[in-house]
Amino acid sequence: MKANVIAAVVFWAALTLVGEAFALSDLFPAVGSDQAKDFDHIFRFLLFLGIPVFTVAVSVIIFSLLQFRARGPEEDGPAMRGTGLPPRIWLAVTGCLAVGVMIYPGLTGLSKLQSTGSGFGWGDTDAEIVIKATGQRWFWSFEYVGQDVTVIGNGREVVLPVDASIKFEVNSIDVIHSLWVPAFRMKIDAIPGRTTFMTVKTIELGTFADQQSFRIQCAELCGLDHSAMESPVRVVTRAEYDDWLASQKSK
Amino acid sequence: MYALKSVAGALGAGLIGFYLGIGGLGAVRALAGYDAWDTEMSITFGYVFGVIGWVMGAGMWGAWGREWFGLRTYDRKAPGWQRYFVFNTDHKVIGIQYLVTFIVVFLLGGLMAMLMRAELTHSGHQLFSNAQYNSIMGLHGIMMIAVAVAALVGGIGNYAVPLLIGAEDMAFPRLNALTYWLIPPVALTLLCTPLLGGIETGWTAYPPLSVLTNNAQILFDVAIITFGLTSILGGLNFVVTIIFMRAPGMTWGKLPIFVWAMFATAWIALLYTQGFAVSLLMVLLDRVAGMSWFDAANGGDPLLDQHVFWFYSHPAVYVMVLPGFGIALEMISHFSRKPLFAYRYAVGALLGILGLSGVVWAHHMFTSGMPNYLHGPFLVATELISIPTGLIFLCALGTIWMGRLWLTTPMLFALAVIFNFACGGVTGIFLADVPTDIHLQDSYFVVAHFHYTIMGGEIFALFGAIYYYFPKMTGRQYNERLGKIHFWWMFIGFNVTFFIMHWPGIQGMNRRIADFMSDLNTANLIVSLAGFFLGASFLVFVFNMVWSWIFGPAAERNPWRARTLDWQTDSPPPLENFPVPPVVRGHPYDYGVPGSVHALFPGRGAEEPPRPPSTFPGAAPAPAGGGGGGGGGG
Amino acid sequence: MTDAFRNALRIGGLVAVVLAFVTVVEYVFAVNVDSDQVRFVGLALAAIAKSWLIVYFFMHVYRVWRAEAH
Amino acid sequence: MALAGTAAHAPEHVVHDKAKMKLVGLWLFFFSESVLFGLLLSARFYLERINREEVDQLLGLGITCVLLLSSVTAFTAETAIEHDRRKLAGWMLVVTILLGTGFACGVGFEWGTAHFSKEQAFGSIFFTMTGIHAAHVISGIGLLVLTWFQLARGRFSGKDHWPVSGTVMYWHFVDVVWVFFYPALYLVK
Repeated sequence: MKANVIAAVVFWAALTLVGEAFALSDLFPAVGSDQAKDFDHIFRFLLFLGIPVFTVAVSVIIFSLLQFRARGPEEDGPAMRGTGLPPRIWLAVTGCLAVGVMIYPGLTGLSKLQSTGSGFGWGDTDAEIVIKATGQRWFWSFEYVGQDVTVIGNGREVVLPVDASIKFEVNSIDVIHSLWVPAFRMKIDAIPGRTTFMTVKTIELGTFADQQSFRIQCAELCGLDHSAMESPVRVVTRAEYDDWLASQKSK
Repeated sequence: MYALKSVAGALGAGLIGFYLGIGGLGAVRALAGYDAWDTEMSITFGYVFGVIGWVMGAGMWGAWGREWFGLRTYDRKAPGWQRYFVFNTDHKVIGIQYLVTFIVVFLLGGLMAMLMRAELTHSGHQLFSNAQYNSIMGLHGIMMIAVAVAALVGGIGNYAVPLLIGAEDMAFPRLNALTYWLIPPVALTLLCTPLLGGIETGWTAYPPLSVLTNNAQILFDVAIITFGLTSILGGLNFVVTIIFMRAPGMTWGKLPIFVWAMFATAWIALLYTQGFAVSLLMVLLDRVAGMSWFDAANGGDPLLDQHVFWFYSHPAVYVMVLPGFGIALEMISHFSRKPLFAYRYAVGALLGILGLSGVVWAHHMFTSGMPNYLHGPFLVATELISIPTGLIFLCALGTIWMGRLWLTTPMLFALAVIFNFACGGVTGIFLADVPTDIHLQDSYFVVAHFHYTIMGGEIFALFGAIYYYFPKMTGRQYNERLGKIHFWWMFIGFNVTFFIMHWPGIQGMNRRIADFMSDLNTANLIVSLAGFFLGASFLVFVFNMVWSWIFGPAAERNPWRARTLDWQTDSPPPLENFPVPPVVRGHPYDYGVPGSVHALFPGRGAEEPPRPPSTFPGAAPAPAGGGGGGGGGG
Repeated sequence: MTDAFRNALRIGGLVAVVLAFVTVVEYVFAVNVDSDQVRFVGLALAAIAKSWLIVYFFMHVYRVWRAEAH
Repeated sequence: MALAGTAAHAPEHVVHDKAKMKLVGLWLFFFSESVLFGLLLSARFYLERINREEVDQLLGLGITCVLLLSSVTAFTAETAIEHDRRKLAGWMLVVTILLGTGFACGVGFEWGTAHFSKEQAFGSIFFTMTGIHAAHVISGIGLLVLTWFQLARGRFSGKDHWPVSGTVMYWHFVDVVWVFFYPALYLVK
């Protein structure tokens, strides 16, 4: 019994190390926003926490397969009923893990996302640049509020300045869509009849041509051409952004 | 030919009902001054009367309906294989009817998955247009959901629960037959959807899309409302059966864990299934009657549907996995030859999941723009549900630890359930935490996650249970070597397919798309190839089952030397299950406990079940009642 | 007419009178109260009371957990 | 014979309490149905908070009283058959059927005269909730008619009257639903 426990723990530790090494590998698409940095951090934290839990199951199963197999039903195992301390310890540990994950990163992350939370959406309610995004089957249109610039249609580039907080006010005129920028790790549904929003802070330059995660796409099934409902995103310096705005206005 | 008569009667009466419904509605509409034909309204009425005609024609009229008019009822008797094609009230026949039907539906749904993966081998369009892809994807979704909800509950549950509790049948046998006979029209109706343009809303059918989309949606709505009805009636039947039909001495503390799981499952089905019906009913009324439940311009709200829908559809995943847990724990205990570790905690976990299942639905809606104050409570409730789920793992791992693992095919499947669900559970944490869910919601990460939980957790358990009960059901033994080949083939194919599928999800590949970004080509190609590999494994299963059912060697009464009651009767069991009703004395899982007996068959004398070889260490002298608990007895 | 039968009918009649009374009170209350919240709570309480009367006296809910079959 | 030793307590065939099982089964069905009606009620308050359109108050009060009265007569019918008074039970069933039909006609009249459209949210709520309820009322009337028909052919007695009890319980359940629907649709403002 004792030798088995030690061997299994060693096996578990080895598996966990392999798993944690895997968790260190490059998992994420390009980082475009502050929120993306937070996401990557939280995701990796949960992965570090989740892998030992997963390997508990895996190591016990594999170890038992190797160590405790029998050819048939000739013999009964020890009558361990699992009363007393072991299940209580298990309950305490899993309970602490669940409550811990609930508090960090769950509720703390949530309170950060809803810092000045009112209305339906993520992030601050006021931002330097406000873009009204309207979904309809099957394209987005983006109206740069106060700039008299509108980008309509699939494949038309949405240009954003770097180091700016940008609020997307999302709306839909027919069915439910969802605005998702993988590089920003943010998503909010476009619901007919209500305005939702998400505010992101851009921190890196990037273009769709280099990094395909710089794109806006519809994430909620909206019918026939759902898969084609996407627009490339280009994050540029402030000067380039102003030039771009001016060139759009002149059109 | 009894079978032909029954099926032809059902089809004929169904068609008559269908046309009567359409004609009656047309007459009323014509009298009221409208066009006689209104596609959606006519189909709805035709469907309702068609289904009534179908079940009446299938034999419900003779076996049940006549009673309501004070007439004498009669049963349809049919010999041999033909009993599977009539309105049969025997729970064992109904269980096999369910299993075979849903295996067929499962294979069809799997074929859809193969077509989808063929389209997704490379970015750009390969085989299908967007419309065709959406239709295939929606059909795959809803058919597999139906399999997951009903195959294990309706098939294995119907077959095993009365046997496990020592009853002669379910509480309401005719109701049981009705729940099965409502299934074929549902399946046929779903398969008809491509004729009307295909369902393009996926299985979730969110409005306003499901209100605005083509006519096929109406078939989806009526079919799934019927399916929900069978689920409710089946759940009701299980609850009453488990409360009232237990053998003498079978106290709640001695109930096999699968029966406990079915008890919790039945309550969930009974309580929550109406949610799906209500959401689809509202969609149906919006479409057919021009109402505005979901039309924001007229005061409706699309999010109302999501609340009502997930109020059922999250508990529904526990309808899928709880019986999977139950049967997996059952098999793990028998094949480890150890008592179920922490039995009481397992029961508590099942009931805890039942209790929590109703308060977590909005975690599917974290990005839907629902009010901010809802996020916190639903995050907390969702994380809490991992505690009872963790206890299931404790029971499984504690039971195999130090056991005498007999690695038969069902045991391998049961262990795979624990392995797969561990992965699905860990990825679930990412989706329960709002900060990570915002990115991962509606991505392939979610697809991978729920295939790990539903397919890895339940479909693996379903296949394990089919192998486990195959000798009991058919009286023949399946081919163990082919079974193991099937297991390893399916296990490797499954894990490669769905483990890699997490990656495109993190990279930003959204669900339900016919086309994706070109930088994910490699990952998707690997997933597709592994998916084809996985799909091919079921050919081995089908071959093994068909071959063994016809040519397999005769099975013993108790090939697994299991202690539970189902294995103490003949294979296959006689109509009344137990010629001598059992009296339960001890716990079903007391392996290794000297002298313990699960059940006695009083006065059975020479007919007592065969005992295990006397070489069993720790064997107690045969109890005076004779026969009994199998393994530990002897 | 046996005593048991008469008693049963008397209970039914009594419950009917109470139900009628509550319904009228409910209606008068709803028409005359100004506050939406007060009206809502009052109506909810009245509905719960009425449904309990029906469930207990008319539907005999206690028969579900009474030991013997009737 | 020794084997018979421990067999003393075991009955040859276990007798199940079929009457109790039917009763509990019916209650479970009500339980499930009340989730259906509860969800509709929740949806009504989700969409409209408390507000509602103008409805015909007197008609509402009238049909409510009719339905409550039909519950009383149904109760009397059940009590009568429990005490073997078949004739009284039959008449009471007839009265119940008539009152139920009156209620259904009242709802139909309300539908015909309502001045709000089903295309507005409150209209959708009103017509769906009263419609689903009326469907239950109509099926209840159907069951009552079948039961009365069998009663008239002399089928039930004080010992064997489950169909009467079950149908009457169903009727009461439909009444309970209306007890909640009536204030939600007519009385709140």
